[in-house]
Amino acid sequence: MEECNDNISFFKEGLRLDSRRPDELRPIKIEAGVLARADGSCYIEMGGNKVIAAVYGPREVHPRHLQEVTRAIVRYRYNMASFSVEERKRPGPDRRSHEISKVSREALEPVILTSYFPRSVIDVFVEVLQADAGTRTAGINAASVALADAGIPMKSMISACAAGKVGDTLVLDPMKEEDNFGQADMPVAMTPNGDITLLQMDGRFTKDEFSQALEMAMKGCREIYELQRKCLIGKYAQLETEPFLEVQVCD
Amino acid sequence: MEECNDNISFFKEGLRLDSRRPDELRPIKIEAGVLARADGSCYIEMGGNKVIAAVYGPREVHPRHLQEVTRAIVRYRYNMASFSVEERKRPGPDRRSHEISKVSREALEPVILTSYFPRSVIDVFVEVLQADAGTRTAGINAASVALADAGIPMKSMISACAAGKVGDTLVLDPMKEEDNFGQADMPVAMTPNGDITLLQMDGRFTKDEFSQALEMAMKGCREIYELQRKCLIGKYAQLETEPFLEVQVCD
Amino acid sequence: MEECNDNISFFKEGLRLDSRRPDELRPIKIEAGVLARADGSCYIEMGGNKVIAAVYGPREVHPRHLQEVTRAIVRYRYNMASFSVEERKRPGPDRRSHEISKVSREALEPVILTSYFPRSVIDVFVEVLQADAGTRTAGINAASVALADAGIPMKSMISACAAGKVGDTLVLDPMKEEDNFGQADMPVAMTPNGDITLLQMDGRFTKDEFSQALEMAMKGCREIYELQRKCLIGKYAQLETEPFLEVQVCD
Amino acid sequence: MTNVISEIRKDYIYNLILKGERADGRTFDEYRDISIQTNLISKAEGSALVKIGSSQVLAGIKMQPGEPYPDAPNRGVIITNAELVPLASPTFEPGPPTEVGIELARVVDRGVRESKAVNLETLCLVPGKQVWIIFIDVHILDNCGNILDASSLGAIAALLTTKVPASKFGLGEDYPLPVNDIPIATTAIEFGDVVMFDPDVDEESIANTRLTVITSVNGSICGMQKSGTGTLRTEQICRIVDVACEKAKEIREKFLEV
Amino acid sequence: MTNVISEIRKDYIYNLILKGERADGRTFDEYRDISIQTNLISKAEGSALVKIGSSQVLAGIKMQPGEPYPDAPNRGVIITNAELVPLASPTFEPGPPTEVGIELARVVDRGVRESKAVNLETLCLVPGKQVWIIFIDVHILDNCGNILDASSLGAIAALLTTKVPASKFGLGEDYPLPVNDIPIATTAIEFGDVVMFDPDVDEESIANTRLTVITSVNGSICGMQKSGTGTLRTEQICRIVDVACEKAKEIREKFLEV
Amino acid sequence: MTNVISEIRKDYIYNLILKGERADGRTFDEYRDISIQTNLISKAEGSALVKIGSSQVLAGIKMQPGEPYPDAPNRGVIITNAELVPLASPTFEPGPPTEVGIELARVVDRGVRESKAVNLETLCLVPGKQVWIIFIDVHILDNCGNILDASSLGAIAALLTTKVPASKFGLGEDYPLPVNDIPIATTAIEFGDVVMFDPDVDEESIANTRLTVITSVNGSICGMQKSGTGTLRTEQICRIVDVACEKAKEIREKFLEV
Repeated sequence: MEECNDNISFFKEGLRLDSRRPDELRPIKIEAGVLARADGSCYIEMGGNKVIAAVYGPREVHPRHLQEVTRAIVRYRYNMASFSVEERKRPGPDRRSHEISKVSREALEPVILTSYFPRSVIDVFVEVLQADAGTRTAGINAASVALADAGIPMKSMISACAAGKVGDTLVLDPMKEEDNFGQADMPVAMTPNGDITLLQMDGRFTKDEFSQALEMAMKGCREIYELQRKCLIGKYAQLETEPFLEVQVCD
Repeated sequence: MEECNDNISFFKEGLRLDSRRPDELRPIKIEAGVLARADGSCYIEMGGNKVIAAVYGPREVHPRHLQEVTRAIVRYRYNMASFSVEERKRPGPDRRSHEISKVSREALEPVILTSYFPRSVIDVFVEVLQADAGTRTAGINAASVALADAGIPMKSMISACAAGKVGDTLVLDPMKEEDNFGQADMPVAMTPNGDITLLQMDGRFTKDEFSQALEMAMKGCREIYELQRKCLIGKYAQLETEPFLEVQVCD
Repeated sequence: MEECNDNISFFKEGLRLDSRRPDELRPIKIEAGVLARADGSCYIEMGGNKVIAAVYGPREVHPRHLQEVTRAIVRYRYNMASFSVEERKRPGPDRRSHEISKVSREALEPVILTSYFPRSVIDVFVEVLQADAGTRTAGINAASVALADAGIPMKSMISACAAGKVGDTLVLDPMKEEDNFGQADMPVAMTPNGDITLLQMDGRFTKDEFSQALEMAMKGCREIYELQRKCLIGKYAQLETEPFLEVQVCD
Repeated sequence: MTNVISEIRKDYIYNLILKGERADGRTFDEYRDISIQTNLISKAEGSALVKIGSSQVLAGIKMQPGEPYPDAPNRGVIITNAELVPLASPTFEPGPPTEVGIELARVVDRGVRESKAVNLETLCLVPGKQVWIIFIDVHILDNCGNILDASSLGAIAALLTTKVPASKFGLGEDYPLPVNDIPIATTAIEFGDVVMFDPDVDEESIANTRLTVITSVNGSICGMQKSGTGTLRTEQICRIVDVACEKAKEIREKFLEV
Repeated sequence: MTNVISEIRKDYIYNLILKGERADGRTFDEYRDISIQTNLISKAEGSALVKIGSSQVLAGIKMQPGEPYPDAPNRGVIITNAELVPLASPTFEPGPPTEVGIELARVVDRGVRESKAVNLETLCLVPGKQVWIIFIDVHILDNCGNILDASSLGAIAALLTTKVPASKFGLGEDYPLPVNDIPIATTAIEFGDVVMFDPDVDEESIANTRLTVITSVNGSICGMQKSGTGTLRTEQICRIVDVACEKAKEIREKFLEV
Repeated sequence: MTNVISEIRKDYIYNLILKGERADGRTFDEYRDISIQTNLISKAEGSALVKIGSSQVLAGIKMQPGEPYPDAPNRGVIITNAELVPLASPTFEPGPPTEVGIELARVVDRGVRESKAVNLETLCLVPGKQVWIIFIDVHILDNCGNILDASSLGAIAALLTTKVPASKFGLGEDYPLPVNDIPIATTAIEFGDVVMFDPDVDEESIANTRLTVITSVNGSICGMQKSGTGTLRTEQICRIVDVACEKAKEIREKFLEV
């Protein structure tokens, strides 16, 4: 939370600057299987965010000493294109992207059946092509679909979304202005049945606000889950007669 | 090609600023076997360039995973001494030297009989001690002699030389001023029988100019080849009764 | 020796700025076994220096290719905390700390019985928490005690101490002001029986001054040895009935 | 932060937990002894050695004038760094900060920043040109578990004793850095249905999931971080938040002693 | 850029070539479908997504005022970078640019620079002090072969849509970046006596030698780069140059559609 | 600096030593032939190629105006760097400087600095703002042992031929860099009771301990460095210092020839 500027009005007649209700997500577009080389991939737009995810694996681990005897390791690399932000970003990972890579991996790993693939690696690569607040949650949403697209066995999907506070009001899925000048931001990821796999917060919440914000974020995740599901059904419905998604993607 | 300054006169009575004809090489000095530790070595002066090359190998590959089962790998490291240029260069490789290392390796690899030495490496190290335009071609010429000096079996020598354009005239082996203020530069490397193993160009050539420049560069390469040959004969004539160079260096 | 400022008076009535005699050490405090995780550890204060050393090992070597078949390798990492000096130091090793790590390792390695532990590594980590001239010798003193505390078999202890020259007078164990504005500094490390294992010098000594300074530094080392000894006896006397230190630490 | 402990020890700890016990006899909500010593490092503008049980962390503050960020021209700068030096644990290796060290530093930083413990506006020297830069450097000395809470405590304790070194830079007299809040990080781990605070290094090694909650003086939450490859249910999260608020109050009282 | 394809597939491709055919039915001189979409990235000053067959490359332009090079005090600066991110190919690895990525970026840079597509003199703001810096960042998204031609196309297409962000820096109104040329890179590979344009990733993997020719609007050559460990004969080079000039003309017409 | 030589060769050298001999017939105090060629590199402000036996080292000096260190605002800056490039030895590897290379550069630097061979006060251009920076770059070309003495010789020989490039920076006419001393490094190795000067690469590989003594014109000692994992007794040290002073005088006479 960089700054809380009281002169900014975040609401007009109860609606946000982009005409959303406080508990409304930005428009979302999800497309699976957008890359030819990757084993699985997904392109997502969440408001102004444009993010692409690719999955490679299970495949051999290099260097060898990273191998785990009983399970696949999961690697997650969150990366921003230099031109994805207002001020050009130097290429390569910085401290922020290292942290996001870690918590995003930990958001997905709980549902990946890594024990099926001992000694191997499942690589998840997320490239942010345009950033507009919420790139980590957009990346996790895309990565989850890309994992399914790659046929990686999972206990369930993971859906992610943030809740925030601006002008003392809780809002779902903050955009850039709300993130920059807001009072709190809390990205959350979860399984369809409500197990939390990502939880970060900065800013200021009372305990009550926290509970409400968590509930709001979880509601957002549920809505996103339906879109992820539709995207995968849309892609595989024609291909498969068995209810693929029921078995493999939802638990 | 940094800039084309029309006010500069590159010729005086048909000769260049250093009194060369347009198709004339700068003075060249080649000496083989100048280093005690290396398996093969060569010192070359081409005009103001002073370059030294060393060859180590065939030897064991570290790290192991770089090994090739059916052939030797070739590594080439082009490096400039900090004091070799007008403005002190920071030690260590930069993007330019990485590119030069790659194309130089690819200029030599076609003639090295790598299949003789599976799982091993042939290391070529080139140090630019003084730079005056044309260091990559000087390096390749020295490296080629150093490979022969190290007894590495080769199908043939490689000779290298650039052609350029200054004041709308094609010139062989441009020196620093011609390179900085010229209109085009094209380094070429080739075998004695005319197979091109290096070809780079920047600046502006019409198709006709390109053909003529290529022919001019190839003529330069042939002249350099004679000097490389003489250098090696000079060194080995006393040592060997068999016509070593005929067999091993020329194909 | 940064600068020799003749206007500075280093002595007042024969005593130094901190009231020491020329051949007097600064107050020293040594405590062994201060860390729970390390196999051996030691905290030392020498004047304003606060230094902590930890020893891990003998343990497995990673990466493997560093293994020695006939002996343990010894690694030594000297590191300064960012806040240990006047101007904040950037985290991580610089050229100075690399050199200190090398000479400190070479100061200790002569007495470590590395042949007892082939293919393994003994790691010595030294963290400078506060610096006040003489951190390398403080680090070696602490490391030596930490090695004993870790039960690493040694031929003897190592004790270290510097002699310097300020205002044309030889002084033992120079503090920061004497180091910054003095004429010479010479850190020395040695075994209790006078074998020198560290010797560095910068500044200016005549040959006579050198001999006297070496003698002075060795006297300092002997005093420090007694303190190291007492520290270890203090720690182990209760624990062990055999005269542990007599056997293992002194030769 | 994973540690190699033998399978046998893991089983032992796990079985204890099933019985509602911990190896060192604590209750699940109980912290180990906490001690805070300040101003040990005279070369630093502020410093604090924090011990939680056998874990030891030394935090040091350095300040110097420097350029503000272009997007906050009138505000001081805080740079937080954590060194997980190999002295502190057999699993720490020399080299640039790992993911674990970066996360730790960023969570510590978040606590200081989001609690607004330091009013950055007061650190402006020449608007748009020169501001105070505060370097918070956390040096981990002995990792016996829960170094995040210790580091967070160390950072704020060191800030509380910091003297702004104005005279050194010809900027007037030194003065104590004004600090407006005392953010406290409290960390719990989870396995099965059990939630356990202030894990030691063995407990950390068997837990899948960790949740850190940072609270400020007025009881509000100013930072959270889940880490690890497990999941948390909302009731677990809420319980951790509740206990964290209580614990933070207790720990904050430590500062009255300092 | 080497790719692991099975020996069987290699043989298949090689045998096709002997029959004068390619796996996807193209002639040897034929390019795959090319598409160019511009201005997809609103945060960039200019951008273009280029597809050649299944290969996808996204180029973005950022501009900001900065210092000129000392030896060219009155000229803008172009900095070209290519990211061969591991998302794009199983053979790309995370980390600093490899030799292959550096070469690609430098050849793209050479095309823009040597064609004088951007007049650097017009990018001077305060002579000797401040000039516009143009960052050309090429992000490879899907490497199905010939990403060099795609990257080169992406760079010039993005430049053609670039708005100089003068207002953002208080330097007047934004205006379109003047672009004077459209350099086109065309790449061919060689094996045996065969020369084949726009190789896909399998074809690349069996070729020893590659030659890229960059031509400008007036038909002149402004850049060349041979790569790979094979050799080329002069007749082959001249034939590649001839076809490259033709192909470049066809591709340049794409820009009229954009 | 360790070198893989066969056990047989090691034994051979060791047995020779027991007989009081060296493989190349020298006495224990004898140096190999030393040659110094200066001004080979016209792009450098000063340069020297030093050969000691087959060891070859090229030192180059570059100078440029730059900022002084804050704690020495009126003094020039010397930056010494050594490149142990893989061309020079089968045991040198590409990459950033190793411990061995760093130590070598720092000992060479110490000789120049502590002898006060260059009066840094005379290198101040604008007090507190601008001073001359002297870069001493030592490029090892052929490591046949004792490259430290060769590097130290190269550095001072190059400095002695350095022209301050004032005109290039609009700072008046070029002039020779004033040099006030000729520090000479002399290195001996030890094994058993034997002390041997100017070791070749085989001798280095069997010695445990090395001592370098740097002396200045007036006979005083201005630098020392013990390296290696052995020990030295005070009598050995004193003997090395005595011989070093003599040898340095002989070597210094070389400079009259240059």
